[in-house]
Amino acid sequence: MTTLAPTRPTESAGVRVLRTVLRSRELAIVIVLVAIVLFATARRSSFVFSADGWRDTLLAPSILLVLAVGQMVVVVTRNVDLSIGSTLGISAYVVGKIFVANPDTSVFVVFAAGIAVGAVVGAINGLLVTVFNVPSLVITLGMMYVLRGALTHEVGSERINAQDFPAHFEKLGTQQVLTIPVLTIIALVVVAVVGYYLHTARGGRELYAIGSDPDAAVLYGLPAARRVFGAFVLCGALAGLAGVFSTARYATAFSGTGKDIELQAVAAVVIGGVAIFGGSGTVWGAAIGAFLLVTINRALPILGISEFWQGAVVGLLIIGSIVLDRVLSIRRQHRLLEARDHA
Amino acid sequence: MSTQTDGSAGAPARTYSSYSRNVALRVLMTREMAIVVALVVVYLYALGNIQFFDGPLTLFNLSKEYAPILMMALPMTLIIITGEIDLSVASTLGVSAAVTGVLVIEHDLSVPTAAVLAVVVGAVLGALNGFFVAYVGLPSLAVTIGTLALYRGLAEGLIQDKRIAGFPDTWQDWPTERIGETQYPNIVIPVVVLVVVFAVLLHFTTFGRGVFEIGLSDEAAHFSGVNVARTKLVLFTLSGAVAALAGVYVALKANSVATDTGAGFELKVIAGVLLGGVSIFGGRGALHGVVAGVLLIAVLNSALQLDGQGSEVIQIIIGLLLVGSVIASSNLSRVRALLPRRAVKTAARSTTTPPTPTPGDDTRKVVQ
Amino acid sequence: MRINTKRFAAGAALALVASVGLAACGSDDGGSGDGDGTTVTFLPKNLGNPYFETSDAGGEKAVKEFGGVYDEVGPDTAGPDAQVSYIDTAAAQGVNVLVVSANDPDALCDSLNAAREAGTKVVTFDSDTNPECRDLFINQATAEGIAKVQVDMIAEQIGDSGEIAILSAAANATNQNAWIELMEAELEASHPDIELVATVYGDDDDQTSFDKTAALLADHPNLKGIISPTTVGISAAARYLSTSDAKGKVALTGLGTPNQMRDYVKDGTVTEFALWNPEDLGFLSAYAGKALADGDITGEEGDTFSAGDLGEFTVGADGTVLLGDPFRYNADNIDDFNF
Amino acid sequence: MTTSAPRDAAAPLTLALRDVAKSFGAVQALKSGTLEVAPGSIHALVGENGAGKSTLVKIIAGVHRRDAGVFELLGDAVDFGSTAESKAAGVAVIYQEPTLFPDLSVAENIFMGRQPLGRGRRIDRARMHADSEALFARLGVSLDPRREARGLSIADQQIIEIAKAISLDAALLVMDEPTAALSGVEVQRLFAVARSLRDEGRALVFISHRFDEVFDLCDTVTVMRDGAYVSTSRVAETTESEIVSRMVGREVAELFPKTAATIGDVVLDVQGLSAAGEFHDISFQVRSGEIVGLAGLVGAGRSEIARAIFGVDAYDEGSVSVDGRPIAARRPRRAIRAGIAFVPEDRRQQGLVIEGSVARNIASIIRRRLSLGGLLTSRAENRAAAPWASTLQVKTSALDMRAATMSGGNQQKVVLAKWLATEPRLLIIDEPTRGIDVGTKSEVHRLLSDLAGEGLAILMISSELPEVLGMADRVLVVCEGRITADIPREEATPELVMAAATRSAATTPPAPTASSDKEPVA
Repeated sequence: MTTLAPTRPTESAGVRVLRTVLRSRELAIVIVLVAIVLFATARRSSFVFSADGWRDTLLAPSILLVLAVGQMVVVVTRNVDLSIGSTLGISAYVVGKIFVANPDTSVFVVFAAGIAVGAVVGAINGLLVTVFNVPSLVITLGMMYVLRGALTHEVGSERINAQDFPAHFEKLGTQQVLTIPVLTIIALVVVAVVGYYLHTARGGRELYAIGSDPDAAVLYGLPAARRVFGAFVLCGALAGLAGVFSTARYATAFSGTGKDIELQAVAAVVIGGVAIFGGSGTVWGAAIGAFLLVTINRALPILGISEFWQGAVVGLLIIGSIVLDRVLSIRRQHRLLEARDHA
Repeated sequence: MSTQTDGSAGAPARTYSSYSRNVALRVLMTREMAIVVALVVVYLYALGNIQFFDGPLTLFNLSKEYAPILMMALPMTLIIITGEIDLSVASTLGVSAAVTGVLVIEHDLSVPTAAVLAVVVGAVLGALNGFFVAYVGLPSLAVTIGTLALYRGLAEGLIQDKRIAGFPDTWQDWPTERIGETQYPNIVIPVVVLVVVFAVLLHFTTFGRGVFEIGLSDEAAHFSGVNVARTKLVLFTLSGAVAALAGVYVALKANSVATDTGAGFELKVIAGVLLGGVSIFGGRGALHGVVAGVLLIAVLNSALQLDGQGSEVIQIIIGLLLVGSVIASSNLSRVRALLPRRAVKTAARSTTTPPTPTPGDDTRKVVQ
Repeated sequence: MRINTKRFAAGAALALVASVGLAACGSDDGGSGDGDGTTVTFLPKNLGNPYFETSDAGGEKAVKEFGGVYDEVGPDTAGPDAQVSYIDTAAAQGVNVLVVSANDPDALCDSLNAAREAGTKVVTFDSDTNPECRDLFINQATAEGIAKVQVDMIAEQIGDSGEIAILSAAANATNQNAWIELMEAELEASHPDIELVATVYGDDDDQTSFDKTAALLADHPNLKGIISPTTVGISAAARYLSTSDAKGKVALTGLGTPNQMRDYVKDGTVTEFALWNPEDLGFLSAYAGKALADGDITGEEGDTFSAGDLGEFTVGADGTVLLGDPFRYNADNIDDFNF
Repeated sequence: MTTSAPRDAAAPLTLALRDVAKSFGAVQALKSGTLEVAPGSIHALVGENGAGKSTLVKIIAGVHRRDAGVFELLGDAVDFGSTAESKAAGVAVIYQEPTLFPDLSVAENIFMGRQPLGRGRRIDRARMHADSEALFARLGVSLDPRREARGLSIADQQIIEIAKAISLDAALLVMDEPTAALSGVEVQRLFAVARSLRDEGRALVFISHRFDEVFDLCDTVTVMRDGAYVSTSRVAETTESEIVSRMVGREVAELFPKTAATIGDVVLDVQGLSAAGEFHDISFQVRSGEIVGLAGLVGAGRSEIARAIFGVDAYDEGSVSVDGRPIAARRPRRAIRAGIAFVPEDRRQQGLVIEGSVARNIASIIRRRLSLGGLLTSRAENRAAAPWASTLQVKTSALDMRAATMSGGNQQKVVLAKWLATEPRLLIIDEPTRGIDVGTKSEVHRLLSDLAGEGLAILMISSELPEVLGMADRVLVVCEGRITADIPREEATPELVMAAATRSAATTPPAPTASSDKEPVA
């Protein structure tokens, strides 16, 4: 029961922010990430302190970063999009085809095209999920098959290779501004914008509300279908953007581009502390999760772990993260119950 | 039918019919039957129109390739009926194949011993999933995405760059030898046995009833004394063990084991189960539907390949079937909603007194 | 009755979907086997691989020459599981000749033997299976020759001393592992100052190979050279190197196709690499299959057959036919080739 | 206390519903709902559970669409397809059960979708928190707007619902049993706010089972029964007994026919049961042939105690024994074997597998006994279920009908059938007649009485005081997780029970009319 006298300890906003940061789930993975980078750098200073090492540390996660942000937005609404790998593949192929047709195409047009292709796919997913009210897990699993199959059918054994891409686009893959790769900058802008939206816009908060309790959201009068649809469109668009990234970085596009990356994106989101059944988690967490996932793969050989055990380490990381989440939530629940007794 | 005098009411005894529909409707008008019919139609169509489909190798190849998928689909059916999912089966299969291979080829164990150990390992891996899901309370989707990576990683770590090949001839040949004069390989025998075992387990035991109850409402099952956690643990353990058995088979059939043995099978298994009429929300499904669902994918695959179609066409069709079947089954309630008058009439006729209002039907769960 | 209606609707919808799917494929009459020419099916490790595209194109050219029916099938990622089902299908279709590049020497054996029992002649090329599972193996070059040429090239490029690494395909790839073993022996025997510090596996996947190259360079700052005995690996590695500080400092060689490597040879990332002519390989494989199917040869040692413009070939030990020696490509000659 | 608000005849009614009907599949939840509410008034809507009040509320809120009838808001015909539409039209609803987003903060729960915005359409959290605190101050409670809603007590959740509704600044505020979980002081605060809203000219609809509250707060009262409108009258011009007889449509005394039974040996013995945050040091006994009533406010911990005894929830300390033999904690199966039957509060979620068939539900506990060599057939289940369905007069044509298609009363009979089939020693029954029509209600009461007569020990949790007072041989009152009173049948009065149930807030407001012990208060 509530107490009557409003006695709240006064604390400054700064203290509160600090407390929030210190208690946040994201801090745990940041610590793991920093520790891994530090260890790897201690063993091999070139891991970070060399032009290539610095660039790759920042550049390598950029594709997964973008995908994880999109996936996070869908997951927070208690949905999931397994078709993003296929979407990425289609986007990459479209980008390649555009350059094959006209090598002088502006980079901006290519970005727009990739994002648009992804958004269309996302809209199809979103429509199927919201209009027919079917579980997104199955729908997007089916769409993953359909899209990949359609792509393979169209592409066949064709492969768009480095030679087919104009130099200015290939260069984009490694271009740096103040030593920070352009792709990473774009990815970080995406993280910032989406994170800001989810944190401070009404629409963003509604996504959390929908994921927290979809029935209550409908009862409350939130435009749940529209928001979920929007989340899928955003996720698709970001998968499309990741397709452009992929062609820029790898300078190749074929029927298998982006295969199996969807599970990595889901893993990044889970590692980042986003609840798989929606309602909680942050874009920052998902982004750090993606960073960690990619970085750990790069760092393991340096840390002396054979590449054959890398998959197992990633699996442990995922399991460890969700167990950690569970332990934290149980502890919090206990605290709340005890607080009730003392109230 | 006996009347019971226990209890209190002294009112005249009523009698009840066991079923609201007759046998024919009950058996024929089901989602499972729709799949069975689709399977028969596709099979007959292929027989008549696809060159070589009637050849002696078709059924043989089909059984040989889809035996592991069907095996893994059996426990997966029960798991999905409880409302959970196991994405790690193919990785468990990979670990089992690797264990079998390493034990037989590197450590000279006999195949049966290695197989038993591999199945034990599989059961342990499955139990680990089950423990996380049932006792730690983690969502199975997240757990098994994690173990999908973890177990595949274990298989990679076990095999590394070693060449695991060359099982003893007798064991290596047995699974794919034909049964007598038939078109079927030996592996069909254990698969049929497993199908029967799982069908009985799901449909004719108290355990199976519990599985359905958990899927329909795990809370109600818990309140009726069903040990929800233990049931889930058992199912995931079974899933691991059966996947491991499939792994032994795949290793022997291929006579070699690679790090990616069985990779991607989990999606085929899940597609087959869902196509077979099992609801992804849990609580609904039947094993014959799942068998038909897996076979439908197998026959379509075989027919399309014989017709010269690439694997991508098969992928597209499986994907469309999956999406289509889920949309169809989820939205039939809407179709039903379009016929409310008829529904009222039917129900009114079926009860002896007019129905009474149901308030609080839509009471909702309290925030936890 | 509403339940009945609902279930019937479900069934109808599903049957419709299924039959639509089938009708769609039934309309495309891609049947092979009619006509009186020899049917030859090529099954590469995977589709979408430029190397195999070239070799299979050679095969197609040969099949057309002798008036057979050519077909190419294959999985989209390299793996034995998927190859098995294509072999099974080919057997059921009763094709005359199956030309396979094996993803695994053992995993395909059962299916290949079943196909042979059904009357299909099996020719392996590029990557062999166990000898008892096929009729002939068309060897692009001897394993010893392939290993030696790569070791020679890297030794020349790094001055016969320093750390090198190998970027392979899959960890279990037969021919890769055989070559790596021979290369290790050759290094030990003839190049004591060269140290092989790592072997990593790019799974013949472009992106994986790319990422592994990056990891390799980060992990081994003193690396002087990389050998990638796979066309996918060497082109991905070259692409990474060309944008990295290591360009020109870390030598890269191995097996690659001229078209994929041209840019990197010209910009100085790569000095020299080797390969046989994959088109000839496919061409020879097709002719070998034809000879088997016609009963001209049985695969016995000493059998001889003619392979069109390539001339006469003789079957060697273990049913192996040797195409020739690997050829080195560099800035001087690369423009003479287009495959 | 003034009860009539000034009514301006010229102003249109804020809300007018006439002959509204609504069916769910086979079940007609609302036959002819009529409700007219004037601006500047508080209108009570009363009726038994199952009278159709909640359905009516949900039609007003836009959750359901009516099948027939007139629906006008502020004089205009409306037809809400969603709660968003009703909200936009100026309707605020407090639902019976809180509907919060557990992951979000308290303030966000209040302002979701209409958070105060600062520069650049960015949510102004500081203002949102300040606004929340202002609302809580108005309600006289102290809640941290920043904490997440997960883990809040039901009372606090209800406070948030109220704050949410008030903040909507609506022309019409509908409150569906807002006081069920509140203490006396909190109720008085809420009433003060409600009156001030009325004085601002807004219309309020107040649904409650507590008649003292109706008479304290409301101006007019509409009675519903069995999904239909019965009457509307000014509160000042009516009496409780008139309302009650209109609600039940018969003499009240018929309802609770507990007959005296021989009280035998102790069956259930609970000693020192405690669970952090739920209940503390609970000790009591139930004897054979005895009905023990567990009374208290919603959220006081009664259901939690019952669940812990049955073993579906854990407890930290204490012991439970049946017939002198201790029962292991957290093992419902053992509890069942020891002879405990448990009819839970939430029939649809916990009592039944609602999507399962009647036969499988009835046989669900005894099926182990029905299996032969581990094998179980539907035939065996049907044969076992039929006599129990018959004994309890379950109305269904066939045993394979889904429980979901049945009425609440029939569902409750199925739950009872499934437990009676286990031939229990102790029956724990949580809200035995919630959501059941009047006819079935008395059937259930008679059944419980008969069962006690046959020597069954019964622990009955009920929020309906008349039910508790009518049925129980002994009333235990739970308040904030502790037993605060143990009152024998002869001494039990509504006042005594309510006083013990709201121990901290000793005074419930005096009822305006003479109260009898038949008065439904809780």
